[in-house]
Amino acid sequence: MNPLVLWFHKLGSPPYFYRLAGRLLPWLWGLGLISLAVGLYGGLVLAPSDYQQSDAFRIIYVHVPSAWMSLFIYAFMAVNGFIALIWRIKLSETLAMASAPIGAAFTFICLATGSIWGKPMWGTWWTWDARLTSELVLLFLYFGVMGLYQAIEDRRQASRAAAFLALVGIVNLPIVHFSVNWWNTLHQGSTVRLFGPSLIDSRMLWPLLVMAVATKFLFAASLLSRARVDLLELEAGKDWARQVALADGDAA
Amino acid sequence: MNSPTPPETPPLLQARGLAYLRNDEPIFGPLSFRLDAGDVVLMEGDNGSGKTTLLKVLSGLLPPSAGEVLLNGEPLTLARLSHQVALLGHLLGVKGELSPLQNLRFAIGLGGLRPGITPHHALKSVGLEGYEDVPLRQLSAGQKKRVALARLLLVPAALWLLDEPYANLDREGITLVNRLLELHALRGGAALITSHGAYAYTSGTPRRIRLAAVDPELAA
Amino acid sequence: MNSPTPPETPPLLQARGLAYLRNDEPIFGPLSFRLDAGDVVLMEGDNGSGKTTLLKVLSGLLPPSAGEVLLNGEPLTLARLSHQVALLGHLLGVKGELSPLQNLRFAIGLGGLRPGITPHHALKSVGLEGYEDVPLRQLSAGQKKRVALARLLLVPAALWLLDEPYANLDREGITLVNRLLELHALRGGAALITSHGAYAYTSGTPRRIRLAAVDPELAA
Amino acid sequence: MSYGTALSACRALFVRDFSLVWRQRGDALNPMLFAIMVVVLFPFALGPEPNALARIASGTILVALLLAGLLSLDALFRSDFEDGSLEQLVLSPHPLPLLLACKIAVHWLTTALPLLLAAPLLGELLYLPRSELPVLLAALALSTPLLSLIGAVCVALTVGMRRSGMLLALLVLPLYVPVLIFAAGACNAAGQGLPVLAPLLWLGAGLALALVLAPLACAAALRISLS
Amino acid sequence: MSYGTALSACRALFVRDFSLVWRQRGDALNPMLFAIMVVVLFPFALGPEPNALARIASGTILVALLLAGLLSLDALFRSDFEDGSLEQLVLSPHPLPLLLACKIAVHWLTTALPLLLAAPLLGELLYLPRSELPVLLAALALSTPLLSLIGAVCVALTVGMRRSGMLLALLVLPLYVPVLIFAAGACNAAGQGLPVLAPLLWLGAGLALALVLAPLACAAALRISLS
Amino acid sequence: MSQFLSMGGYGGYVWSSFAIFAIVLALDAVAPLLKRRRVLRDLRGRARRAQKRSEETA
Ligand code: HEM
Ligand SMILES: Nc1ncnc2c1ncn2[C@@H]1O[C@H](COP(=O)(O)OP(=O)(O)OP(=O)(O)O)[C@@H](O)[C@H]1O
Ligand SMILES: Nc1ncnc2c1ncn2[C@@H]1O[C@H](COP(=O)(O)OP(=O)(O)OP(=O)(O)O)[C@@H](O)[C@H]1O
Ligand SMILES: [Mg+2]
Ligand SMILES: [Mg+2]
Repeated sequence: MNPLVLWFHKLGSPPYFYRLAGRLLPWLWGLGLISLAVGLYGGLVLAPSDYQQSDAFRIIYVHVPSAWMSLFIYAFMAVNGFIALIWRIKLSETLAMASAPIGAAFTFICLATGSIWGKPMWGTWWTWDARLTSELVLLFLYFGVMGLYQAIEDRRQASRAAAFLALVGIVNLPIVHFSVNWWNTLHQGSTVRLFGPSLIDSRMLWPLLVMAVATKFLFAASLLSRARVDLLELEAGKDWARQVALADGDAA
Repeated sequence: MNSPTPPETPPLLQARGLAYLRNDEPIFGPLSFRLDAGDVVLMEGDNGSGKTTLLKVLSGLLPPSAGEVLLNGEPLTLARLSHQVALLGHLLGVKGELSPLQNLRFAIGLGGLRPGITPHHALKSVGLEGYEDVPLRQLSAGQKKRVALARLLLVPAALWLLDEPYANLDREGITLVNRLLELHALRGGAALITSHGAYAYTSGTPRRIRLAAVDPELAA
Repeated sequence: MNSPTPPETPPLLQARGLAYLRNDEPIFGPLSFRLDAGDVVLMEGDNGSGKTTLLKVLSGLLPPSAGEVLLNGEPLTLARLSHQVALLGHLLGVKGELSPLQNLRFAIGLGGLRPGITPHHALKSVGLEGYEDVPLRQLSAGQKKRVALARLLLVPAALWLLDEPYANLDREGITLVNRLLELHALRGGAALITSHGAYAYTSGTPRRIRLAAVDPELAA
Repeated sequence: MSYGTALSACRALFVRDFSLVWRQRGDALNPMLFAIMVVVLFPFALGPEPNALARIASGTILVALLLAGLLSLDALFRSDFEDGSLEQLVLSPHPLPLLLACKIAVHWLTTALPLLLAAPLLGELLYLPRSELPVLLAALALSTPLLSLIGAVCVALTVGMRRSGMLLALLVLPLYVPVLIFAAGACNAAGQGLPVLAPLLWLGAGLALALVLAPLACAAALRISLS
Repeated sequence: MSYGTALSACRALFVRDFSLVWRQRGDALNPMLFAIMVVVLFPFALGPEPNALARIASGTILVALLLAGLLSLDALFRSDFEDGSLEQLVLSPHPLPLLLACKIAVHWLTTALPLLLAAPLLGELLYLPRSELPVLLAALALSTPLLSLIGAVCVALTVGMRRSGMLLALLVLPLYVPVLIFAAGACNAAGQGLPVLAPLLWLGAGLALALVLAPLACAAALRISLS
Repeated sequence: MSQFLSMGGYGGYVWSSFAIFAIVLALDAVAPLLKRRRVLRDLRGRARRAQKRSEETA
């Protein structure tokens, strides 16, 4: 077999993944926290204040990375859900279901910080504009996926049903992202571009990018630790899970 | 699995290394067995031993976790399946609001009609003459079960999967089920039925029914 | 009705000319019978002959259309009734989300506790040791039934009304029911149980159980 | 033999119902989410101008909470009926109205109370004037138990029916209208700076009455629909 | 042996589902009554001034119909699941998406169509300007089948769950929001004398897409939740 | 320092945003640890039950 395919097969085996994730986790947490510290320092201290918004603009360093993560995680969840539905790979099921609460957390942060930011900038906590609304719908989609997953007894059937729902809900992603272009709204259009010149000062930009990287690491770390626990729970009947539990019990 | 199958006639139903896991716990172990035309097999097992689950896997409602099911030598696919298979589960699949006749007409529309029999005939032969137009909910549990049995008579399926067909029936009803099974076997059909050990034996079982215990240990 | 009752001990349960009509159609005719301490009566009848309905009338859930029910010689009133009567119906009255222990604790809170027995003991004697904390929905149908049987052991009721207690149970379970009935009769309780003729006889029924057919024609 | 007291029966019922809710604590949030979503639908349907929304805010919140309560009502006796626990409850030697009052109390605590706590958030979403919020909360605090009690009587009547959801709505909604009128009356009065005490007092009086009568009626209705 | 064609299977399904609705024709009116009552609650909650009501009329009617549809959705597969008919349907040799499309069609014809017919009456109750009525009806005619189709997919996912009502609402409402936005957009445009064609065309496009995809998705979802 | 904290008059907004960010992510990080403790306890109980059963049968 092709070594890549072989590695993929190995990765899909829960005990292997459990061990691998356990080894990766400290690194992910470490990198995440370091880049978080750098990003926060850059954003809160080094970046100059905005000529229009004064220091309030610094909310951008939590708002925008969380917003990006809310979309990114949904896409991640849907892709894993797709794999789970087609190939019935247990690891994908676990990853999809483990990412839902993290995505919901980032969506919540985006909504909360956005509305805190809106108060000084727009004079209101909340308006019913397309981006805000579709982001709220995104939160409900996350809740729906989590609720459906909780509601079904059989874990594997539950994750397949919830993955299906996640796939159906993916139509909302482009709406969130392009809403500012499609409808004219209060919310800011795209200012950060990967390709072509960005529209903001580079001294303001780099902490934002660092924060974006930091949230990715934090997501990866949280995802892996959730997936590990979920695999333990799913595989409770298996030998390796018992060994893990007993080893841990002796250590504790 | 090891028993050589006669090459000329593939068995009506064959299970090869069939297993089902729920939440990763085995519900029934790897099972291999076959049913040929004319076979009636009684499946026994204690509460929760997986009888209902096995029937669902055999009918295609649940995907097996391991192994495969062959119908007439071909692997079971969801499409064009139930021309071969009729499942009668704990839930009868009949509507309480409709009459026996309406229920049977719907079943025929869905599953087709065996030649030479009408819904009226079928109702008569399960002892429901005169109840053709009474809504099912006004019938007793045993009479409802008889309507479901009439459906088996009408729909052209060679393989019957019956989950506890004797439950809820009084003695007369039990005899009826045995008569239907006998007829079906004579016509070249096959049936796999489940029952709680204690019950099925009690009525004078007709000779022609071959009983075989399907157990993980006893797998043929 | 005509049989003279011994004046010194009123019967535990007495039915006098009991009848029930549903939509003006008689479900069971005027029935008169009595149960004394130590009696276990098996009630037989075909599908739809009114067994479940009779048990509901006797327990006080349904008001009789004619006749009356006497408990210890006093007419049945809804208040302070079930200290005497425990009903186990088709529906077991247990919660799938809760564990056997939680279910039994609730039953005790509602109905009281017989002295000298604990929920743990009761679960052990119905063969559910080790399942104390598993949510009931993860148990099989037969095991759920056993939890309901454990309830009977705990709650201090002299009269048991059991609707098809053997249904869903495998052979071992059937023996368990018979043992429980025997014990109950020994302790001076009485029980009225229903069953589809064909089933209950199959297990080696203990001697002490007096079987009596309660039929409209046979009314004692 | 220890037959147990009515008090111990109530305690057992409380313990059991709370454990049931706890086992399914995800479900317990659903009425709240439903109410939030109904409220969220209105800005879409009516357009997003804050002034227009503010005018209908209190009324919409009342209706949304009422509907959420209505939908959760269906579950009050359903599972108990389906698994036969309700029969056991009716056959218990303790006063049925008391036991039912306990059930209704648990139901209110686990479904209506979260709704009450979410009301300020809903108000924010619809630009409810801050000055109206306390009155709205007071009106809700008095009317939701009233709605639960009235609703319980109707559920008891429809228990055991298949597809009772819609029928229940039809039975319950006419009875809810007077409650709604007084609650909305208080909110509207607050919006116009008028005194709000009178409608709130009416609600309180209704609640006191219902606290006494509804469990009795509920028990009677349950006996009817079980037979 | 005559195995029957897919067409005859569809016909049998139509006949059966219509007879079922006919046998319980009282129930079939329930969604309509529910919608009427929700609409009637609003004048109580908001006060009776015609102008204020007229402004919210089309939006309220949309929300009321959406909720009524949502509640009736629950019944789409429930009874078929409970009595085992759904298993028989899935096991039938004919294409499941086709059979499900038939079921959804019957459901729309028997629940949403009466609602559509009642819409003018509801408009009258809320003083909806006559000029807006045709647009409202057009928006409803396009959006209600869309809602039924989307809803069916979610019901298929929750079939077989106890207490699915609230969860269903949670799953369905986020997906309903875009439909509501376009439908309300058309009505509001009509109220302001703006062109209404664009949102209606969007609805039409969505409906065309859903007509093709929803039955397939529904069949897939059903297979998942029956296994 | 106090100038830094006041954030040009927007201190309340800025710091509450960052606080929400920190708290929610901290909760998100702690949740799997708590769940892990529960799962391990269940697993150990299960292992003990299995051992007891095998001792009984042996
Ligand atoms: C509750 C209110 C808010 C919500 C739900 C929200 C949501 C979002 C979302 C989802 C994104 C990511 C869009 C994408 O990458 O496709 C985003 C980006 C952004 N938001 Fe907000 N936002 C809110 C309030 C605000 C406010 C008040 C401001 C500033 C005045 C703001 C400024 C920004 C900026 C600058 C971006 C980055 C745009 C880019 O470069 O792509 N947001 N917001
Ligand atoms: N929906 C379900 N979710 C989880 N476990 C289930 C489910 N259905 C069945 N089981 C479990 O699977 C096992 C086999 O169940 P199954 O219904 O096949 O048994 P059975 O042999 O038909 O029993 P019975 O004699 O009670 O009909 C049982 O242990 C049961 O607890
Ligand atoms: N809810 C009901 N509505 C109308 N008729 C009913 C109802 N319940 C029972 N019946 C009818 O009353 C008669 C007696 O029913 P009952 O359930 O008491 O019979 P049973 O002897 O317990 O039968 P089984 O052996 O099926 O348990 C039957 O003919 C039945 O059709
Ligand atoms: Mg079974
Ligand atoms: Mg009965």
